[in-house]
Amino acid sequence: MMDRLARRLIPARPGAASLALAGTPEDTLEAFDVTVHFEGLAAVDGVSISMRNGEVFGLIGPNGAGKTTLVNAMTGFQRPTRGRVVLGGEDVTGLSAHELGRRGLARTFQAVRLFRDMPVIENLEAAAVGTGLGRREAARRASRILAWMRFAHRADDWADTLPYGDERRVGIGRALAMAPRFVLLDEPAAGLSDAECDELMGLIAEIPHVFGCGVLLIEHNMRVIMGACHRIHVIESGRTVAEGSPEEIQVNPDVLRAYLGTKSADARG
Amino acid sequence: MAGPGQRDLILRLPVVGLRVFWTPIVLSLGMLVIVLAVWASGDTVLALAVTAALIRAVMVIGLYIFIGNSGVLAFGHATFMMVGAYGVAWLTLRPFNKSFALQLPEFLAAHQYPMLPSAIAAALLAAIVAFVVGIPIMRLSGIAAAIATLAVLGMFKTFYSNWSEWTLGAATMPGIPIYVDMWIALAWVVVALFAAYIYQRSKYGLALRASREDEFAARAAGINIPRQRLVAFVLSAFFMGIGGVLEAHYLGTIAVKNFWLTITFILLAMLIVGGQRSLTGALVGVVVISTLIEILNSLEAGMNVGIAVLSVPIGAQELTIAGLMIIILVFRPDGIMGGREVPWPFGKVGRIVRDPGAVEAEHDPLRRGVAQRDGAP
Amino acid sequence: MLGRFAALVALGALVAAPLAHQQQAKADDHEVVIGFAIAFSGWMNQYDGPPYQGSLMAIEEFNEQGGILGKQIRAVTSDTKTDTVQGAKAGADVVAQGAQFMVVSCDYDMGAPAATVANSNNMISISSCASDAKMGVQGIGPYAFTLNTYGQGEGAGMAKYAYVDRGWRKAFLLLDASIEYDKSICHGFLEQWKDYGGEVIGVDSYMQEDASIASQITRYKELAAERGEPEFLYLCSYGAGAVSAIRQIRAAGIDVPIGGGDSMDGDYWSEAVPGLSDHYASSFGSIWGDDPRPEVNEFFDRYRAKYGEPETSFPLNGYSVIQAIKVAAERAGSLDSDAVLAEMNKFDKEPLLWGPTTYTADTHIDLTHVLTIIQIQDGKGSYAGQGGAENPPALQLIFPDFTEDLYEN
Amino acid sequence: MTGLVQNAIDALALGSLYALTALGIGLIFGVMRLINFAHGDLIMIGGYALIVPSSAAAAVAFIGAWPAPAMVAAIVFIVMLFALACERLAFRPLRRANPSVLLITSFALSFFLEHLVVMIYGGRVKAVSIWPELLEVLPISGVRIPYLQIVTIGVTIGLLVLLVLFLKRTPMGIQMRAASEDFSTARLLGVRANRVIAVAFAISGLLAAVVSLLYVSQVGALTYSMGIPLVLFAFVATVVGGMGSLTGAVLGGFVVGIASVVLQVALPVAMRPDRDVFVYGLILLILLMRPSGLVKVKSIEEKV
Repeated sequence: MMDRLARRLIPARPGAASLALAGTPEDTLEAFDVTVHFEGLAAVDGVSISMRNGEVFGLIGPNGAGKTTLVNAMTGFQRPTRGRVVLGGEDVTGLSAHELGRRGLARTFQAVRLFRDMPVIENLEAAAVGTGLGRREAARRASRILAWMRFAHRADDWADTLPYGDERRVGIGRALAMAPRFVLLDEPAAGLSDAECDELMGLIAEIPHVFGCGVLLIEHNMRVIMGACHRIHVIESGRTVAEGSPEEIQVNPDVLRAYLGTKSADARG
Repeated sequence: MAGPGQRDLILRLPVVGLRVFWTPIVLSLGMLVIVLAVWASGDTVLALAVTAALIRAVMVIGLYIFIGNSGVLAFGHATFMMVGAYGVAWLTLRPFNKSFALQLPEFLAAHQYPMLPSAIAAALLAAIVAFVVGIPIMRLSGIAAAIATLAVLGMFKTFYSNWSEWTLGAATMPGIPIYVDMWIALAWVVVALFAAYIYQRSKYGLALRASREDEFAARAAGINIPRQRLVAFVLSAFFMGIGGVLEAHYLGTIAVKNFWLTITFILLAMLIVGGQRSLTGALVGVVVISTLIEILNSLEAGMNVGIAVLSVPIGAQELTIAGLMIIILVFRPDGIMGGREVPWPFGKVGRIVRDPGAVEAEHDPLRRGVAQRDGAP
Repeated sequence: MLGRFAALVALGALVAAPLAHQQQAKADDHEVVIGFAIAFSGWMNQYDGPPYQGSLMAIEEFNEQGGILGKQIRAVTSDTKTDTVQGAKAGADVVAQGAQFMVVSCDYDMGAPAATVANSNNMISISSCASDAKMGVQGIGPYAFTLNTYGQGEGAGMAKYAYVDRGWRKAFLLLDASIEYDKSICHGFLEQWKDYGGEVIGVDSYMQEDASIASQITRYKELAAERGEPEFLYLCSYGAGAVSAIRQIRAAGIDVPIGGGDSMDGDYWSEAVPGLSDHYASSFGSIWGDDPRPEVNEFFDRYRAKYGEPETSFPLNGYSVIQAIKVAAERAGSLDSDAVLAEMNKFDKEPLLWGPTTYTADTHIDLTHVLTIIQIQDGKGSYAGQGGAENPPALQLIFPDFTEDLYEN
Repeated sequence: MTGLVQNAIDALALGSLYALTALGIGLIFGVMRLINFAHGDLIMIGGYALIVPSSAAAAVAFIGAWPAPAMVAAIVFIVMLFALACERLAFRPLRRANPSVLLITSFALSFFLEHLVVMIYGGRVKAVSIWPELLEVLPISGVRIPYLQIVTIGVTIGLLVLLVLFLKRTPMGIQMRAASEDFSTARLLGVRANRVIAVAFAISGLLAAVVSLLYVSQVGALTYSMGIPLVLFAFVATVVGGMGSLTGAVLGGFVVGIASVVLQVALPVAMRPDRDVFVYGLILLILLMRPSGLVKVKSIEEKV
């Protein structure tokens, strides 16, 4: 039933089989001992994570902990000084961003980075086209995703006219339009109201089922994290502090000290 | 989809087509109106001016294909005009003219080839040159890319002005058959408009425009930016080549120094004054600046407006044009069109339904379906 | 909104523009219309202006004498704005204004588009001083003429003056490789010089826009030390690039006589090189009242009275252009292009003001013309002598590719 | 050996001219992301200001005949005035426009200034001789070094030192550097944009005036387009050096100048007319190997 729905939402891509995109349950995304140095300083220091398809995996940590740098290193925007990134058993370390995108790794940005002078629908289409789809297929996929997000009525609006919350929604839609194997969401809830957060949480929770992918979620908002994630990985100052289920993380003393201690204001659940 | 739906679609097809190609259709018709008006007036001098403006339009559209879609400024496109112009001269000069000055290989020296195939061949040569130089340059971004294209122009200009056997060096190459009139120039403008528009709507154009808006997001979306730029660069060079070809067959003479900074600036100015991010802007820029130049030229020569002869001092044209360009940019920094195309004036008529299923889906209990499944473990 | 408005205005203007152009006059039977498609603005104006003044003097004078074939001469003009595309439009403009003959810019590159328009209208066009043989049958077409000798001839004439008249034997060539004219005069000089048996101790090149020719001067000094001081430096350049080179050469303490083409006519530029001496240039005649031809001196006296001190000898050619049309038309007894063309093709040492002029059916440039050599001593210009190509070359030899052999020394 | 020293001095002198021009362009780029193509025309105006405005062929020196200190002061003043007028009338209203619009505006301005000069002075070469004695040669055995080359190199070094002191030591200079780094933040910190930009234009006017005087005393001839080749190579130099870095602009200027001279000397004579093919080729090569120029500037690179 779920598979059928997924297939309906995400029409089979030409050549999808050969690229092995979207949907194998045993698919994994792993980072081994990833380290990123900026002018001698380690922004990320020996972090290893492993997540699989169908999972919502949380990555949290105080500001400047190295979360975004880790995501950059995993998505080809930053070459790791050391360590490996492995996607479905294939070593993809050092591949460029667009090559990783084509292999099924999608991401959003903290600053959203929409294609501002283009309509909403084309934002999604461009991402679909980027993974090799034809224009017609891309349009179909894009409008289905917008429909799923209940955003089809604004498909023809220019992206730079959207309110902030909607921008973030389109940003996620754009990443999903790539029919990714894993989607990395970088603080999707930043600046959203509580109501918007709840809606977002619902969407994120659905993603693995509807799109047959894994989700890596970076978030400050504990409510979103605890509500949506199956597992959570905590880093601070570039190093791993803890990993576990939301329940375990909530009571982990190291996390409380490292994270809640410094960012208690943000971290209220 | 059932039968009635398909019939509906077939009936709607012309309207949908009109809407999809509304921009190039309207722009082509606009140019046609101008050409018809001038043709009806029988003014041969104005017809020459309009022909020159239409040739410029082909060039600016060529420039737009790359700059408009990629957002990367390029200073080197005069290279491709030059390659196209000289290419077509080698093919279409009479062997008599070639024998005096050029030392071409036998297949060129002894023959004069037909005009249209020669034009396309010459433009393809420009496209090939663009492909070769584009492979390394398209990896660059921003101002570095712009300067790199300028360096290419500098190299080719210097090389062509010393390549006496093929180009007569820096001297003007005369005797090129003259056949380009308003109608031929118009035909190429229409071809360029449709080609540019189809490209910009294609998946390649879409991907490139995405990279113009945000390089990082585009890369994350799997878009290979250098490759997409190269596609636009080559297509752009093809039409710049056609522009050079048309100019050669319009003037009857070509010279290397005419493919240097002046023409580069004029074309860029037309594009940016019109609005570099839309095809409409590109064409509007050409029309506005060419019209201003013509009016001022007439004023310099003394324009009879019925009751009085208006005139301005000689040389005022250049000053006024420059001043007006600055003023337009001050008031419309995004160009006259501000990056928008010709708007579709008929509301929802002919609206392109991208996926009929999607509209239904929005009202579908789809999400409820998902939620239910979530609920069921 | 503004965008659409502006577009509409532009469209309206373009549609309305034909109305403004409707005042196209046709020549009536009592006049001869000569169209000047030349530069009235931009840098070319400085080269087109003086010949134009000469032409106006001729028109005035001939009209007083009854015009051509009893018809008054009327000048119509259109500005090329020193631009090639505008040049073609200017050509068409004077045609539309009823011109029967066309005078085009005093430069092959700048005049070619208008001359091409004239040629495709089967109308005779004459450039007052283009020195490229392509301004003729083999280039623009059978209706195009130029009232000058060819670049190589100019160089050869200077070689004759330097070798035969002055007895110099060692030469150095400095070429500004930015335009063909420069290459032509250097080539002509070199061929003639070698024919005489003169020695060339070196050839070097620079570009018009180079900020400095320091390294070329360094090389000159090295070669002079190696192969002996040259007695003559032939500088193939024009405009600012030439002036700047001469200044730098003299400043480097090189006092060798310097020669140049007709682009260095006049002495208005010598201010750039304080106390400049021993500079020689090709010219159409001396403007300082010491030309051996009294009619030239008399012409410049009249010119002086009308327009002030002449800058160059180019007004002579402007005058001669109108003279050529008059002579040929009156011989043909008609203003018909082909009839006049036939007569012009028969010009054999035709005594025009700038000098005897020869054309044939396939050479529309005077290959035998003897130019005047002028000199600048202590900043002041004066007549120095004469220099013409000894033997006019076969036509094909005017067009060869000569870049390579120029550097073989 | 003497030839080598000779060529080195030639290259340094030419490089100095490019470096000073590039510095003027780089300074403006730093504060407002404008590549000011009209900078070359400021240099040209400095030259034309030396002579009496007239379209007569023979130029009559006016300011050019004044004693050196008065002449330098007057030319610097006039060029600065033009630079400030350009800023006020054309660039200030466009400050928020994107760089390509600014660039086109500077083209338009350049076109305007050139045609203004053609209209007033005519298009013919104007001869003007200032400081001919500077072209005399320093009497060192074997080597032929004109005083002008020493002066050019000396003035360049002097101006560089002064500029560095200005940027590092004075409040205005510090504000300017802050503005180059990040204008919006600098504004929040109280930097007054109008003043900083105006001062930057004034300094670039000063640099243009100096280049103008050095250049004119070298070539002795004025044309309305004389600034174009200088600004073109300086423009290339700022990019090769690293956009936004003043050190880079200077370095780029020297690289381009030295490359020109070295190629002029090293190429076989028959290939010398093709010299610029190699100069541009070299520039292309540098850009391909170091897309952000020889000196990388952090603030220019965008962060994810």
